[in-house]
Formats: sequence, structure tokens, C-alpha cells
Amino acid sequence: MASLIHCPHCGVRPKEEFSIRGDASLVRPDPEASDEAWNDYVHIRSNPRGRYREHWQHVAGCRRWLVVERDTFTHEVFSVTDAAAATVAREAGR
Amino acid sequence: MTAYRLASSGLVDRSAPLDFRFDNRNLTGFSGDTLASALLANDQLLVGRSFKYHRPRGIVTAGPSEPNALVTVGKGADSDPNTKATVAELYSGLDARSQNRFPSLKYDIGAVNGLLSPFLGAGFYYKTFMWPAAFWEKIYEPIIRKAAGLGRAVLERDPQAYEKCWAHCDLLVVGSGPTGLMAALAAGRAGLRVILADEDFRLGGSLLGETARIGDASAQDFAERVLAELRSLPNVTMMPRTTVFGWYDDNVFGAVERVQKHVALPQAKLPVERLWRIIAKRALLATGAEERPLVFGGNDKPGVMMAGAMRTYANRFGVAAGKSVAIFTNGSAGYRTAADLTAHGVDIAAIIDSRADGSDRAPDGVRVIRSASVIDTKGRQRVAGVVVERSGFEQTIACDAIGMSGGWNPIIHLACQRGAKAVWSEDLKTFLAPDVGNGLVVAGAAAGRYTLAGCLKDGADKAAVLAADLGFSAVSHTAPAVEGEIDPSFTALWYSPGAKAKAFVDFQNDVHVRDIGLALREGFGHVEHAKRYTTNGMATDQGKLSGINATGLLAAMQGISPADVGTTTFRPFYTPVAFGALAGTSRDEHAAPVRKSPLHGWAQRNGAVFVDSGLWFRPAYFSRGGEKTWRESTDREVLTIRENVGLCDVSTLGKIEIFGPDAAEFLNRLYCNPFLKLPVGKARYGLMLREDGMVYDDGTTSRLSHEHFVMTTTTALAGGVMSHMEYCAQVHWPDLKVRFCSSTDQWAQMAIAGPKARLVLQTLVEDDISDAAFPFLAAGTVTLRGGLKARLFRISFSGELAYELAVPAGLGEAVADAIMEEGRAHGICAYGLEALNVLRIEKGHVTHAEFDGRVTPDDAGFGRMVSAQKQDFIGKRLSTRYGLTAADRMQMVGLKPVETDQHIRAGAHLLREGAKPSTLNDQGYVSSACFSPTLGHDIALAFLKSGRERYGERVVVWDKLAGAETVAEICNPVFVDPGNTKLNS
Amino acid sequence: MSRTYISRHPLDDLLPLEPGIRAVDHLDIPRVVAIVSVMAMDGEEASVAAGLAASGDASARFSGPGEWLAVSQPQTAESLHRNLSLLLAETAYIVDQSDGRVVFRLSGPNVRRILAKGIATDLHPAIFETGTSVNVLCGHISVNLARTGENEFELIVMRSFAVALFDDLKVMGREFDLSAGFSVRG
Amino acid sequence: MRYSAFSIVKNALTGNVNWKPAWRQPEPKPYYDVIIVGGGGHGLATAYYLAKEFGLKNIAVLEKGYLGSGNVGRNTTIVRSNYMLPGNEPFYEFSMKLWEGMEQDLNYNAMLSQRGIINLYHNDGQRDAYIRRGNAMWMEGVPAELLDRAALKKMLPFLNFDHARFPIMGGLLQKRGGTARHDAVAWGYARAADRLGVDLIQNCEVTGIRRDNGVVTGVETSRGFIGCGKLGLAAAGNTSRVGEMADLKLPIESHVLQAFVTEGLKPAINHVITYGAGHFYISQSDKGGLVFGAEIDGYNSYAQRGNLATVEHVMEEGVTMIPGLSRVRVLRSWSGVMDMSMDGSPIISHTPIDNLYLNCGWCYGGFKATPASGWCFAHLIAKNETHPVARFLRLDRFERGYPIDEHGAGPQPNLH
Repeated sequence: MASLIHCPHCGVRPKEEFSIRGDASLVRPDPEASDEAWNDYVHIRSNPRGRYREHWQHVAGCRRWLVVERDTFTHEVFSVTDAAAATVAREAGR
Repeated sequence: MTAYRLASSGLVDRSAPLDFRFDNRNLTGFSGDTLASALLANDQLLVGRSFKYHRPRGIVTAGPSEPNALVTVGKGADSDPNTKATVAELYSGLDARSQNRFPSLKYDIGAVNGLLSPFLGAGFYYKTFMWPAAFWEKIYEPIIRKAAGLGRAVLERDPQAYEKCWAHCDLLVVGSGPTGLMAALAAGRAGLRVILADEDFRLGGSLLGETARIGDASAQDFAERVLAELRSLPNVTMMPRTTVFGWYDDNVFGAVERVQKHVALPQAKLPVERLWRIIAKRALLATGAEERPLVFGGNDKPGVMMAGAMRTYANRFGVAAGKSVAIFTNGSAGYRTAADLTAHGVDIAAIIDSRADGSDRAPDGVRVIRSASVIDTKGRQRVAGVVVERSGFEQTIACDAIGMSGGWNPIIHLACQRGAKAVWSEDLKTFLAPDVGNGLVVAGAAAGRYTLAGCLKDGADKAAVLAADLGFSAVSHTAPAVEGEIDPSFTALWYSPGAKAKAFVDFQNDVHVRDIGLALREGFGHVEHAKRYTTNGMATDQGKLSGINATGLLAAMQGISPADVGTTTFRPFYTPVAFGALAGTSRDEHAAPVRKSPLHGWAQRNGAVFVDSGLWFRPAYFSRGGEKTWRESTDREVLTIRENVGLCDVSTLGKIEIFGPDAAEFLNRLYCNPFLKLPVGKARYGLMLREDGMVYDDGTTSRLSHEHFVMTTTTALAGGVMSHMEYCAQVHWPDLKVRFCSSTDQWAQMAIAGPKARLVLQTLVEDDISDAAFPFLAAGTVTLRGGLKARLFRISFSGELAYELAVPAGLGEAVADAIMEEGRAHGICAYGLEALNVLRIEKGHVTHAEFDGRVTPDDAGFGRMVSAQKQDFIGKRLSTRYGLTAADRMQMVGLKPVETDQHIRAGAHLLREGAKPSTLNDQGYVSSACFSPTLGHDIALAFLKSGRERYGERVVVWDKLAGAETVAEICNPVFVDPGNTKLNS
Repeated sequence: MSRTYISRHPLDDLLPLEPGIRAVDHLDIPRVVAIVSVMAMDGEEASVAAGLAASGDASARFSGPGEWLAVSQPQTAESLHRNLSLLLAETAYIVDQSDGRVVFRLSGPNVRRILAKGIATDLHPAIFETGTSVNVLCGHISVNLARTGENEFELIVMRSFAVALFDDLKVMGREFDLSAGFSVRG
Repeated sequence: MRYSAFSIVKNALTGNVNWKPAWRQPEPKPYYDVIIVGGGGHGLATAYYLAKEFGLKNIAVLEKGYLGSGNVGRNTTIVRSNYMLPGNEPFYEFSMKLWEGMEQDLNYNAMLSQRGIINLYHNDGQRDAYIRRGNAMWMEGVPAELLDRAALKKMLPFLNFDHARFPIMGGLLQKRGGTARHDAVAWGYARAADRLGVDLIQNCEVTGIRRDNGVVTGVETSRGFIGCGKLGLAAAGNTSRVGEMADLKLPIESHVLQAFVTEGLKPAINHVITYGAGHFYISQSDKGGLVFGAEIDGYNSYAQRGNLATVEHVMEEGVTMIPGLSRVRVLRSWSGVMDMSMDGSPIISHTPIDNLYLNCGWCYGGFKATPASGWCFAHLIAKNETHPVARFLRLDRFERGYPIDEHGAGPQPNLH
């Protein structure tokens, strides 16, 4: 990746159409969660060399936030999914 | 005379002579020549000076790996420094000059460096020029800088145009030699969308200089036939003059097409160069192999050339590199050149073969010296002889050119650009491309298959596999027979022993064998260290010729395998690419798109002076007759609004329509202040935080119906806020039933502000907008006279009685004209950003000058707005961190100079009176400042440590940058109408 | 006192009111087109899509999941807004964008080559079929692109970018002598 | 062997065959008082100052590749101390002063060239921010000048004054800013550290950090276990991977930053210039190549390579700032893996583990910081207390609410 992203809604698109916002595995904590949980959410990153889930927004396309799962060393993309779907699935799994 | 044009042969068009110039001499070549072949045809052997020692240098290659023949083509703003003569297509009027020499190519003062060479070895910079310390920058560095560098960049505006393009294909074939042609043909016949790209202006690659026959045809006729068929296939695109320079993720290739680099007068409607981003499902690299130079004493003299290049010049361009040519070889390829030159009537002085057991046949009557090495060359600015050593005996053989052939290196650059490392082949004594999967496949000589027959077959076979891989069925095909070719095998020779003169590894950067040895001795033996220490491979040819020999030498000197040394990293660009091509049309005024407000024309007609604001152009002020400075106009505008009324274009503020049963809940979580209970028909100021508790953006949001809100954002963050909301809605809270879209461009929005705003507006609005009917923060739809529906908000940035009126964008100018017309009697004026800024500073209102991303709501005086009741909102939790609530944080205050004729500038810092300036004593800074025409002196907003406790104190406004210190009184930041009586009037 | 307000098109100062000479590759700019944003309510995406498909003289351009631009030339902005609001009353939110968007119609034998200078999407007719629409980047500007015929495309752009896109399209079409003008039909 | 005019002449006359290796190739010892992980500029400088300034004797630097193979050898060589925030400016000025004495100190010519750095501004807001920055510099005693358009036109006539999309209004000049020869900095520190007895161990990758009762006792490496009394991590680019071995939770993302060099040209650009309407910056090396770069690619990456979209963007900005670059050909691009921190500022800090120290988060700014980073990190390791100029660069500043956010962009690394 990083050159082309297969948007699940719009098809294959160049990197130029996207903006990137970092780690998609982070989940916004409950308002009652501990200070540490909140600090970790906002500031701490696992930053793996290898498989990684990252938020990309198709700003010049459908404007959806996507979860791009890819390798941070080889840049291979494993999957691109809609971020809302990922959140809904996670909430359902709770 | 040494080099000359052969009487016949070659693919140049002898009926089309072309005049050109080199160093102010008028010369003639033919259509089909490169600048290099034409220079050779004119016996111009000396073409450049080397980088460090300024040694005389001649043409070495016939292609893009050329280290020496770099010239500046063109004049003035239209000049291209460092153009390789070996790839520059000759055209009528081409004007080339040699480089890195003074006063002339022949007599170059810089050559004195050669005498100093014992002091200038690898790494010499680092050991010296340190004494005395002050001399480095004043004396040594300027001298070094001046001596270094090659061509001269004029840095004038480029008169030529460039553009970019996207292309898509099933198969990209890079290189149009035997391998590429057969690959393109196989894929094209199978129905794939094929792009065939080649850097040369003529397609055919090595076939253009090949003497072997293919099937029943000459190699050139064969190539022509294949090309004709490819041209007839609608699914095949041919791209000559197109260099594929980079391989990026997902098989995106960067390529640059020289559309009009070869014409004297480019057409205005076409670019001179075009950048292609080629998205290829599969790619086949058919880039061939590079002949390896030999490292021997005196190997850099003009007249020493790659043997293969000599063959190309003779066969393709009809130019002999010399009358009497010596060949130094370690393999069969040298014999092939000897044979072809002999056929053209060139005398072969000798073949010097480093091998003892070569079985190659030399042309009849040619002397072969085996087990021999070349240790020196004779002649000053051109070769006059070669000194050969064999079994301890030296002999000098007269010759006027030397062809060298040291074996072959597959051109695998692109395949190594994405991290995979080249792989050493002990069989082939060279590095081969790594296996990078089926996205990019290497074939033919680039894969180490050097025979013509092997290339033809490999190209066709691999393309067929790729076609099948993509679901196409390949048409069966028999590879044509090849007649009269040799297998160019060789025995590796990294260094020809016994050198009596410098034996160069990197010609352009003047790296010779001893430099490599010195690097190794000093501990810089890692191939990357050696490169960086000696600069080997760092010249414009990026080590295309020198890299392999440096690796071989490092291995040989340590007694290890080249596999253990490896190569330096291959990186884009394969060959250098002009800035212009990579920038395309995005330059100057077109560097970024311009956004224009629907009221742009209205502002223009009213005398606006525009200023850019993000992508927008906004009126800074409206100049009236007699006003000489922006300040005069601004002061007038401010006073007009404070006393009468003004109209300001605020269309650029972001507008977002928000719908849904959960819209209020969504806003309530988005803003730090409450929104759940905002009544229909009301607007509310909202403050949006980042998750780290700092202010992100602010604006008003109005409830138009129970499930419909319209939000405004700042101009600067309109896009950012939209993305942030989408993030929140999609990632955090997809369960909320809320939908929103931008309506920024749908509306022309204007602020009408001033004590007479209502008077003016009421003349146009049919609805009752009295204070009772439409009080401060009212919002809703109104009807303008004539029946036009509009949105009206009673909000104020200036602190005056003010409204914002929004009408459909196309009608904006007409409505603004109507307001100006109605307002004329009331003294209305148009006002711009400058006045807006003064008005808001006077009122203590904040913008992104205050909200700079490091400021909390409390810092800016909005602490009480932040809801303590809400369980959650973006930024709530981290707002409570110790550092964000500490008592010594900088808080926003007002400042006014104690002496009212003194000035305050934004960006000044604050010190206690009498305190010494130091980072420790720094008390804060001025965020915004202006002259207040209302008050008659400067005022400022500032952030000051514990500022709100310090009203009435004095501080020094310290602006060292301007050499100014002003004593100011700390005050409440609301300078005008603190009781909001005007706002609510 | 009654007033009439005359609407302006953002390219008014850049194009002659009367159509000029038309090259084979032509950029046609309709002065008035009714356009609305349609946003399906939760769970109503399919029914809204079906409703739009059935609505007759408005064409639906995909802009994101559950979101479209509905475009109509015969209808006025008001009637399109009213009709769709009625049709999709319980299923979608409708926002008028008729003044906020500008339509460019590009047609001619070289349109794909012209668009390839700005748009990364593969416009091969077998891949990007007639009737397809998407939001894409054209150079640095986001547009909605629809294929309306073998060699015909429509680009819908935000009004504030209209002049910039127009300039870009002229440069992209320079090689083919692209002509440009307001629609004859208005 | 000390480099002097005498040694140069003597060696030249004897065929340059008597130069000694710049550093030894020692076998790792079983134990060191201090081990520094990372043989880049910062690690080597740390070891040097530990030995020279703080008198420590038994020190090793472990490098997984070759010395200087990380970002010290893949940057754009800019040296400056023009920061705005009090957490940064004193530190970078301390660094600047060390640069100014480095060559004599190390007996190695790193070719520091204080040719001046100019940050262009294009609107009132940027001008005000630069005035704020310039005054912050002066507060720390660092000279700065605000140049207006006329002064710039005289100084840099090749800038785009006539057709700029974002007009150039002026610039902030730090005359002492400039460039240095990046590799030579690493080599100079390596050679000087080696002379003080530091073991520089190449091809030695740390694979684990051994702890006993919450205290680090040594590191597992590709060349076996090596014990240590104190461990300093200076592995920017790979901080998260090394930190993970000690279960550190880090505010770091790795991002790729591309840089470029053109073909060699005669002197044409005599300053370091940065573009205010984008991220582009450029200078000319002593060899003649124009060295430049702009923003990171934007996604997390450990690959030392970038993508074409960013390349194009960089060139667009370059030509827009200096139209005459259009005909200049770009020779090579390369990429470094940046430790991007959550506020864009570095970390030189204690960690929750007593004898483990951390040096990371250099974002774009690591090269210029090399000497001060080494000095302050050595100070921290040797004395177990922070150096005064680095006292704000703590790891816990994020949870405590004291970010040092020069760009005001918040905790999103790709915006810094």
C-alpha cells in the first residue's frame, strides 16, 4: 500500500485521495475508565513493525473512515474495511 | 583524427543532416544521432572534466550510465545542465557546452588538483581544513564548493510546460530490446493491455546495433516487423523516450516521457516532459545488461570506451570510435566488438585478453595477447597507446582508442527499489535481481540470459506466464532462430594488476583503486561506508558502472566473496528526473487550487484588496479614493461599523448541515459546552476540543428544526472539522442516528454589523427582525422582499448589533448589492479581514491566533463554558491533567501601552518590569495586536502567566526582533462595550 | 418594494454568453442544474437507492455509502428538492446544493486522455461503464465524476473550486484544442 | 592517530598507506558499566561524552548494522536552533554551541557550515508566529532577524516573488544555522569515542533486555549476552521495538521521511531555506547537490523507502518556491524511519526502570540535536539526573499534561 488503497466503497484509489490518522486498534475508553487508560488511548502507541491496523479516510472520495490492515515494513495491504462496521462488530462482540 | 563517421551503415538518416554547436563550434550530425555519436563523428573526444581532479574525459558509454559526457544543453532559462550526451537526441540547432572547466575544456585551471591528489584522497576533507578553526567557512569551504559541482543551474523561471498523467495496464514492459519486444508481442497477442516503455527515442534496444540475424531477417528488420505488429494492436501502447525511473508500492511505476526535449522549438500546447504514473497489474523488466568497465592504469583517458559502446556507435550510428582500436577484455564480448569493427574497416591494434584460456576467435590477422593486463595508457587528452604487461614484460602498442569489456551486469535497478536486496550469482559473477513475486518479473539479459536467442525466448515465455496468471490464454509462438551470435561469457577481473597510473573505479567522482584501499584500511570496509567515505557511486550515474567494481575490489582486498560485501542500496531514480516533470502543472499560481467566494465579484467591484486565506482569497480591506495605506482604509471601516453599519463576506466559514434524531446528542459530545437543550430557532457559540483537551475550533451552531442543525466552523478548519465529525460519527459512535454534509458552497453569507444593521436589513427582510422578535442569538429562515428565502442569524463577532444573512450562492452578489444600496443612506461600507480583526480584538474575541493548538478553554477565558455536568465529550478527560490546570499557565489578557503613542506587535514576549530577558523570565507573548481607531491607541491580546490575577499590573512588551520595548498595562481583554449593550440593542 | 435578484454563475466572467466554435473535444457548462444531496437515514440505504432510481428525471450520482447527489436539468432546484423530500420523506435527508455545485460536461474522442491527466481511476469503458459515478480527485480538486456515454463524462465540483477546475481542464485539454462554453440549452 | 597538517603531509608523501583504522573492531566483553543501544549519531555522541565529560571508562555501543547506518546518514544535514518553546530552545541552542566547537573537540572535520537558515513566511499569521519565535530565540540569547520582502529579494533573488500562489512576505533568519556533513559527524564521534576506549560493536543486534527484580542486568544480542550496569536506548526509528523488550509503553510512532539530492551543480543556493506554505526545505551541499525534503509520507512505516505521491508533492512545493529548480534534475531519493512523538518533541528521560534510560522521539530534528542529545543523555546516565536544558524532555510529560508542541497539532504524529 501506500500507493493504492482499495476503498470498499469506491474501488482502487491513489494515496493522494486519503488522509491518515494512525492506530485503528485503539478504542476510545469509557468515560469512567482510569486515567492511565485514557492516557494510553491518547498518547501510547504499540507501533509494531509488521501487521498493523490504521485509520485512513477517503477524503476525496466517499469520505468514509476505513481500517487499513497492512504491514508496516513490506507495505503489503491485507484488508481495507469500513471503520464503522469494525466498531459495530466490536460493540456487538462485547 | 581519431573517431570518424563511417562511409555507410547505421540507422542514422544520412539524407537529414543536422547542424549543432558544441562549445561554440558549429558541427553537423544526422537525424538519428545522439549528441554523443555526433560528437564522436566530429572527432570530439574530449567532452568533459572530472569532478575532483578536473581530468580530461571522453565518452565512455552509449547510454544512460555515462559518467563523463555531461554537457549543458540550451541557453539561459532554457538550459539543462548535466545532460548526458549519450542519450541526448540530436536536433537541429542543439547548443551544448562542456562543464566544470575554466577557462576552457582544453585548458582547465582546476586540473592543478590532480597534482595535489596525494593530499586529496578518500576522506581527506574530514582530516583537514581544521586549522585554524576560523578558516573553514571563510576560506576552505568556498574553494571546495566552487571546485565541486558540475553544470551551472541558472535558477531562472523555466519557460517550458510539464504535465502528469495516469496510465493503467495489465502488463508494463520496461525495455524494448529483444526480450521486451517478444514479451510485448506475446502479451499483446493474448489480449492484455500492454504498455511498452523504453528510454531510447528509437524502440528496439540492443537489436538496433546487433549484427546477428534473426530468422530470415537482420536484427533491425526483425525489430521493425515486431514493432509494426505491436502498433497494429489496439491494446498495446508504445512509449518511446520514456524512462521508468521508479517502482513503488502496489506496482505503481513512475516514468518520465521526453515529449519535446528533442525539438528545437517546442509546441506551446504540449509539455516538454510528461510524468506518467503507471498502475500495472504485472510488469516485466527487460532492461538488458550493462557492460562492466575494467579497472586499469590510465583507464580514464579520452578514447577509452566500453567495447559494447564502440560496437553500438559503429553498428547503430555509423561512427568509428577510432582508426586503430585496442581491445582489453576478459571475455567474448571484446572479440565481438573487434569483429564488428573489423567489418567496418577499422583496424584492431590488438586484443588484450586477461584470460589464459579464452577460446574466442579473433578476426583474421588480429593480434591477441593472452594472460595480459593493461597497466597504463599513453597520450594526454586522447589515447595514443596502451601499455601492456605480460609475464613481467611491458610493451606499448600504438592505438587511438581502447575498448574495454569486463563482463556484464544485469540492469536490475527497479527490482531492488522496494527493499529486496540483489543476489550474488557465483555462476554469472554478478548480482541478479531478487525474487520479488509475480508483480515484477525480470527477463532476458536483465535476468542474466545474455544470448539473443535466450532473450527472445525468455521474453515471450515469461509474458505468456504472466498472461495466464491474469486469466488470458497466450497464443502459442515459436521463438525465431538466431544466426551468428556469440555467448558473451567472461572471467571476472576486478583489477588489472600492476597499474602505473591511477586506475579509476568511479570516473566522474575520481575514485581510484587506492581510495578503495584507503577506505578499507581506515575501517570503512562496509560497502556503504566505502561509498560514503570515497564517494564511489555517488555521482550522477549513481554507480551504474562503478558499483560492481567497488564491490569486487572490496571483496578481493579482503579475500571474501562479493556476496558478503553486497551492493549499496538501489533507490529511485533510475536516472535523474527534472523537478519540472515531477511537479507537472502544479506550480506558481497553480500550486494549489484557488477557492473563490460567491461574493468575490461583489468585493472586487467594491474595491477589495484580496489576501489569501488558506485556499480562499478574501478581501483584506476595501480601498476608497484618497486612501493611501491599508491602515487608512481599515480605520475607516472599523469606525463606520462602530458608528453606522458595514457588510462583510463570511461565506468562507465552513457550514455543515446536521440531521437526525441523535443530532443534538452528537453535538453535545462534540462540543465541550452543552447543546442538548438548544431551542429551535437559536444559535449557540460552541467550543470544540481535541481529545488532549486543547481547543480545536470554535463557531456557532443553530437549531433550525428539532432534528436539523447548521454548524459554522472557522475558514481554516472547515475541512478538518468535517473530517473530525466523520471520525466521531463513524469510528466512535456509529450507533448515533446522525447524518451531515457540507453546505459551505451553497450559501453566500454576509455579516451586517453596526448600530444601523437592523435598519438596513429590515428594508430587505419581510419578517419582523426587531430585538423582541429576533433577539441576540436568534436563528431561522426569513423571506427577503421579492420572495427569496434566506437564513438569518443574529450573531456578532464585532460586538455590534449584527446579523449574518445567508442566501443561495448564485444570488449572493445581487443581495449584497441590494444591501449596499439600501445601506447607502445609512453610511454603509464594505469591510474586510483587517477591520474584522480589529473589531474582534477590541471586543476580546479569539481566533486561531489565540487558539494555536496549545491553549485550553480556561487559558482563553472560557473555563466556565466547559460543562461539568456532561458525562463525556471529546477532550473532557485529558483536560483535567495537572499541567492543563496548573495555576501558572498562561492566560489570555488584554494589554494597552502605558504611553498611548507606543506600539505593540503580535509575537512580542512579556517580561516583568526590570527583569532580565531570559527563557526562564519569559512571562508570555502577544497573540494579536492592532491599532484601535475606536480607542485611539494600540491594544493587544496576550497570553501571560497567571494573567487574570494581574489586571492593572505593568509588563514590558519585549520585541527584540524589532528592537522595541513597550511598557503596557494588563487589562481585561474586552476593550469595547464590556457590558454588551451594543450587542443586545 | 419588490425586488428581483439575478443569479450569477461562477464562470460568468470567463466565458462568453454565446457559444463559440466547438472543437471535437468540448467542455459544455450548463448554467442551471438542480442538484441536491441525498442522505439515507439509518437502514434506509437500499430503499433510497431504489427510490432515486425510480424517480425519473433526476439522475443519482454516488458519493458515498447511502449518499448521493441527485441531478436534474429539467427540474428547478425548488421542485427537485420538494419532489425528493416528498418521495423520500421518511427515508432520507435532502439538502439543496444547486447553487453550491457546478457541472462540467466533457465529450469527444480524447476525453479519456484528457481526464487521465488529472484522474487516477481507470476509465477504460469495460471497467468504468456508462452510468458509473464516483467521487474522485482531479488534480488537487475533489469532483464527482460520472460517465454519461462512451466518450462523455460529467464532473460536478463545489462552486468555490469551479474556476480552478475550469482552468485545470483547459490546461489538460490544451493538447487536443479542447473548446469550452455555456450550454446552448441553458 | 591525530589528524594534523603534519600527519596529512607525511602520509601523502608515503602513499597514504600508513593511515590507521578510524576505530577498532573489538569483540564484546562480558560486561560493561554502560551499554548504549544504537550506533547512530546520538548513541556515539552519548558514549563519547560519557567517556570524556563524565569520566566513565567501561562503555560499549551496540549497533545492529554498521556505524551511522540509521538516520544520521540519511537526513538533510541541517543544523539550527530556531525553536519557539521554552522546552526546546535552550536545548537546541546548547546543541548549536557544541556544533561550533565540535571539529576541534573531535579532531575531525564535520564541515559545519553556518551559512544561515531562512524560514519564509507568507501571511500575517505566519509572520506573527515567526516574530514570537524570533523573540523566544532572543530570550535565550540566540540572535535572530526578521527579513522583509525587499531584503529577501536582494538575498534570494531566485525565489518566486512574481507568480507565487502564496506570496512570499519575508523570512526569519538565524545566521548561525546551516549544515554539516552528516556521515562525518557519526565517524567523528565514533573515532573520538574509540580513542577514549569505548567499544564500538557493529553487527550486534539487541534481541532482548534482561531484567532481575526490575533492574536491567544486560542485553541479549546476536553476539550473545552482554551484561551492563546501566542501559541507554538511543535507537530512534526502532525505539518501539527496543522499548518493547523492556515493556516500555511509548508515545512513539515510526514514520518514513523522504529526502532527495540533485545532480551536482555549481554553487547556486547559499543558505538553508524553508518554505512557509508547505514543508519544503533546501540547501546545497559542498559537493554541489541540492539537498531537500518536505513532509513525511503520513503512514506508520519501518520501510526505508517512500512513495511517489509524496515525491511529487515535494517537487511541486520546490518549484513553487524556486521556479528555477524546474530544470534541475533530481538524482536520488532516500528515506529515514522517524521516531515521531506525540508532540513533535524529543524524549531524553528516565524510565520506570531505574537503570534504563531513554533517548528517542526525534521526529525530523534528530541530526541538529546530535551533540546536545549525546551530552544530555550522558549527563542523565552518568549522574542519574537530567541536564538542565533537557529537563522538559521527560517521558511522563504527556500524562502530566506538559506537551512541547511547537506546531500546536496535538497528539497526532503525522501532523507535526
